[in-house]
Amino acid sequence: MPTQVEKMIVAASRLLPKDTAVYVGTGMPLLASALALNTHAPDLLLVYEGGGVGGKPAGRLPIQVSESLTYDDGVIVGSMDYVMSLAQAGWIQYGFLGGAQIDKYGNLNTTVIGDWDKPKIRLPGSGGGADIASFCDRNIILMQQDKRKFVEELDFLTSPGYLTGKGAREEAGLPRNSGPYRVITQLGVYGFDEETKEMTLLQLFEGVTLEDVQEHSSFPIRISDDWTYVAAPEEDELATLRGLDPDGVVLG
Amino acid sequence: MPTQVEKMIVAASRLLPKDTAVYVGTGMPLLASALALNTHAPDLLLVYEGGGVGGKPAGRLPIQVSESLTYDDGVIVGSMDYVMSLAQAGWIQYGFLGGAQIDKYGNLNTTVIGDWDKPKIRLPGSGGGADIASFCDRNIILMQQDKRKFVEELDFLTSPGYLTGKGAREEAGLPRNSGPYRVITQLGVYGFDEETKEMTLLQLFEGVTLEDVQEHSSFPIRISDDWTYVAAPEEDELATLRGLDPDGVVLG
Amino acid sequence: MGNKLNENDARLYGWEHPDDIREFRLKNKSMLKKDKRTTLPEAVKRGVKEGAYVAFGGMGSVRSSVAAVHEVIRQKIGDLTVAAKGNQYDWQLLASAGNVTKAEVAYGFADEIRGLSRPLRAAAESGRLKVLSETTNAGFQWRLTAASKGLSFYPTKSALGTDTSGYSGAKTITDPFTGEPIELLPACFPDVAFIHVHRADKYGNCQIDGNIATDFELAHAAKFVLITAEEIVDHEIIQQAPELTKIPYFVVDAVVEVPYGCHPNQLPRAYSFDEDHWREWLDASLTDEGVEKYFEEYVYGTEDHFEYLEKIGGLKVINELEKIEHRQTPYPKVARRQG
Amino acid sequence: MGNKLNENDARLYGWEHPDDIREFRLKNKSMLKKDKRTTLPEAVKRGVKEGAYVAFGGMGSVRSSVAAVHEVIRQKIGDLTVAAKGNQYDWQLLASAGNVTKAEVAYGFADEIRGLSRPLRAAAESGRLKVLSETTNAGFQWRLTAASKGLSFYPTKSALGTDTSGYSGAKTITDPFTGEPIELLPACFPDVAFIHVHRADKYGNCQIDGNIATDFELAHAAKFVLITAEEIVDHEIIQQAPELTKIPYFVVDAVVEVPYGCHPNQLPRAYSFDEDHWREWLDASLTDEGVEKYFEEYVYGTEDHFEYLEKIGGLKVINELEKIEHRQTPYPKVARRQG
Repeated sequence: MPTQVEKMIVAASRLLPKDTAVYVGTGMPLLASALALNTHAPDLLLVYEGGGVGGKPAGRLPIQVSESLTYDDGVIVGSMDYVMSLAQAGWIQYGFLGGAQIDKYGNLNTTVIGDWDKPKIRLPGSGGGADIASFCDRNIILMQQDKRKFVEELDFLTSPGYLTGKGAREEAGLPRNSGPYRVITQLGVYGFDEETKEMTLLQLFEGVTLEDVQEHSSFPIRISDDWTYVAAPEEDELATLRGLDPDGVVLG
Repeated sequence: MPTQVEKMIVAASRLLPKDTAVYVGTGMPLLASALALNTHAPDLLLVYEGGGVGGKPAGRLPIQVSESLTYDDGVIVGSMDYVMSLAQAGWIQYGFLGGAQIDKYGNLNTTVIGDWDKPKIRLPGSGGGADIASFCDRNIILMQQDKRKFVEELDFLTSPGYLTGKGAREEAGLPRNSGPYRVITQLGVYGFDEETKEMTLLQLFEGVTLEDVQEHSSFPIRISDDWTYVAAPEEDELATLRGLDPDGVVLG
Repeated sequence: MGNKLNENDARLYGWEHPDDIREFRLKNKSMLKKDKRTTLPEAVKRGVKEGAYVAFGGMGSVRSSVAAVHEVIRQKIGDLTVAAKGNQYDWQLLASAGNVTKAEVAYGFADEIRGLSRPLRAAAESGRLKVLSETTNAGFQWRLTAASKGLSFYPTKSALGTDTSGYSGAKTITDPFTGEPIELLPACFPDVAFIHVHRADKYGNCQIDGNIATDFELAHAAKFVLITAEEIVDHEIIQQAPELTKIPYFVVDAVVEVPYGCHPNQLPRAYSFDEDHWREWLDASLTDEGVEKYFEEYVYGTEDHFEYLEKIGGLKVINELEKIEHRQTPYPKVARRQG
Repeated sequence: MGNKLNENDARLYGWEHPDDIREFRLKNKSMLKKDKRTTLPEAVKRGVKEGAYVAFGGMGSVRSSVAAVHEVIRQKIGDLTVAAKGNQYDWQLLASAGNVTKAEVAYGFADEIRGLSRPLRAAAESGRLKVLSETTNAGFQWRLTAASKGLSFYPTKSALGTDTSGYSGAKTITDPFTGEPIELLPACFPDVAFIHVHRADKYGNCQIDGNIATDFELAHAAKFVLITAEEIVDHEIIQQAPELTKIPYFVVDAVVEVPYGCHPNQLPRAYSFDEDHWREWLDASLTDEGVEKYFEEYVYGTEDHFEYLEKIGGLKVINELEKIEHRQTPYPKVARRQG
């Protein structure tokens, strides 16, 4: 039986087209991208913040976005300037994000819980998160869903989703047609309504109910009229996935 | 007997301190810098627009600022971005310039004689000239002097000297304390008056008179109270100089 | 002399909104590893349209895309605009052949110590060649840098207060940090980049030995990137040394193997300038008839670069140029324009 | 949550007028080739002053300047401000030891998949460590890029409309080309850069294998550049391959040979992470007592990096880490923070 994490990673992996580049961080994003690379998207270009472009992790997963495994046998060994510029110029269509809090417009907080000046919990900060959230056309957000994480108002808006709704990104000066694309949690897969840019349920994992979705969020979540269930991971997807993380760095 | 060109090059070479970097173009600037490198300034860092830093030309002179001789056995092989950024950041204190026209503030024209829209003579344009003129602290201008070249008003202000006089560079936004340092012609060596920033004769080559200086300029040239004669090239300077350009690419 | 800041907007040739370019890239570039090898006639036909804005790799007359220029001349693709960003032989040839009607100029019309180019000067002075704007070598570099980085402009302190700036598309604003003027150079997105490299794989990953001038940014800025390579090598050779890759495959549109593709110019660490051929061109360039005869002989009169190479002396000359670059033979007398 | 644009000017830590920096460089840097080799205690004493603004090379916990950090801790140089620009182990160690009172933060307080850093979080949450400003990884890169290029700012579209931008020193203006908002990041000139490299010559020319993260720009931006090198090699070796030089001598102030100077972190293509030692540190970091004991044992209790290397297992461990990086030995279990 696939675990929740495995199901989320498989769902994320399937979202990646075969002719694109993806900005990956270590952990679930890397595993989802590596899975795509080893299944339907052999040319998927993995880009890492440390400057590595196109490294295809083999044997184990990189645990740092700057380590040698991120560019060995890759396309180019750049700098952070290079990979961030690639993203800003639109070469890297897909990105992965996560966060401690998300709101209905897909805005993320990875900076602080409580007041910025007197933090209750100090989190890592933006890192490359706000960059990826700003630059990539289609960002995939991977996170656990509960009422403390799905909030009405963020304690700090670290990385831009659709800000205050439709048109707000463009008004702020962010690249046209960029923004969050999907949110994947242990419950399902969400998109953003084209008119309002509000988070909208598209798919549920098997065994999850619409009530579960709402009970795990502090803001009301819209439900797509034609929502479906996520197709369960195939046997070979799972086998490939587990083979990519033999030490359970991500899968546990 | 040294030629006019040799005397000019030796005078230029002596202006280069031993602990500095110099932006060089092909021709006389390169030969003056190579001479300094082979006499009093063995660590002088030659920087070329094509990206070469620290190449020490041997055997022959580079005829192009982008050829391999500009970085062979050098310090770093960069890009144009790199060397231009070094200059903008103040790492390259000295630069060489030339021009078809110069005015009393050391502004230069290398773009056009006549009207820009309907040129009488189309010249090469700025090239790196306006960049070097903007960025370097101490620019050395090498050119022939006559009334058509030393003009009251330029047909086109390609590269900034002191613009309209003292304070004008700062007002325009150019780096503090930058600008033309010396002008070397077949007649003598000029500086710029500290108060007015007007071209001022500092030194004459032997055999030249103060009248010659004025007769070869359309604008009145100030004469420093304590002007001197340029010391004649030493035997070993000349020998080294001629050895650096065995084919007479610059020396003829 | 005079300030023409108000005409700036007319000088924004090559500028586009970075978001439009993002959409262009999404539609026209791909991360799929495709075999992009083709012939030079085919690559030029596909990538270079009448009226296009073209730019060249290398710098001065070093690592020039000579074979590609010849092919554009052969195909008589006209009304081109050139980014004269410090390139010399390549665009002088193209403009001398009459294919160019407009140019943005940082440095043109001369070949460093070899002297001014008569055909180009004549074209500019007669109005056949219109100069659209002036800029500097750094300015063109940074216009391409902006374009390669998804920015609409790049800041610089160069050329503030000059006519060079006034006759460019740059805008001067007050730097909000220093309170002083700062110049913003408009991004430049050429339609076509011709870049000659030492070696490439079939997907378009390129290695360049020695300096790269503006090629990295140019390759990432241009809409159609046409690579000529001395040699196309196995992908594995490129892949095992990703730190040597200077241009990644995904920006490249066509790859053509053209040995000695920048003759008569230098390919650093491979072969040197051909001073004899340079002298022939410089002499020919002194009259319109000479120019015409030169193109008849060396361009229209040859089918491809191999035929051209035979005309310039074939293997014997090439062998000599390799020896010169490797310092096994003394450098010959430098050719300069006479008269 | 809230916009604090009006507090921006207070968030300009590290910014200086580029002209002031030009004057600083003129006075303090030189093109003379001087022998800059020294000892780590001497280099740290000379270059790192109480209250300095320090930045680290490498990225995350890769190619970290661990030996240099240990020496700063040994010398008890305090009240430091850190550019937390995506670095992890290095500044976490320094801050855990109490030497840091302020930070500008792009990414800190965690080590990717290893988890959050308890001592750093505690320091921030108690107020012992003051966060001066927020930025992004790209933001810090481009702040250094601006500084390295003589610019007072660098433009970007990143983080527009966010609190990250609001709590930074950036200023948003209207792009005069697009008419849309654009963010200008303030240049950042750290007092000290610690950079660990694969090899250097005595003058300070450095080769780095693999990716360079932000090191090129950092080395050109910082006022005092302290290089630790795995190996100091003959100048001739460096000189014959100028295309491999990533940091030129003239920006460097001190060069110290420190083999295995970034243990327990990876030096790409040389040695891998020491997961055993990482586990020891992560376990120690769970309590203040553990942290104190760790520093007593490994830093205060050692005279230099060679003594430290003996404590962590000496040659046998180092040999194993080299084997792992060269994939001759399987990678061990990854250490993560427990509890």
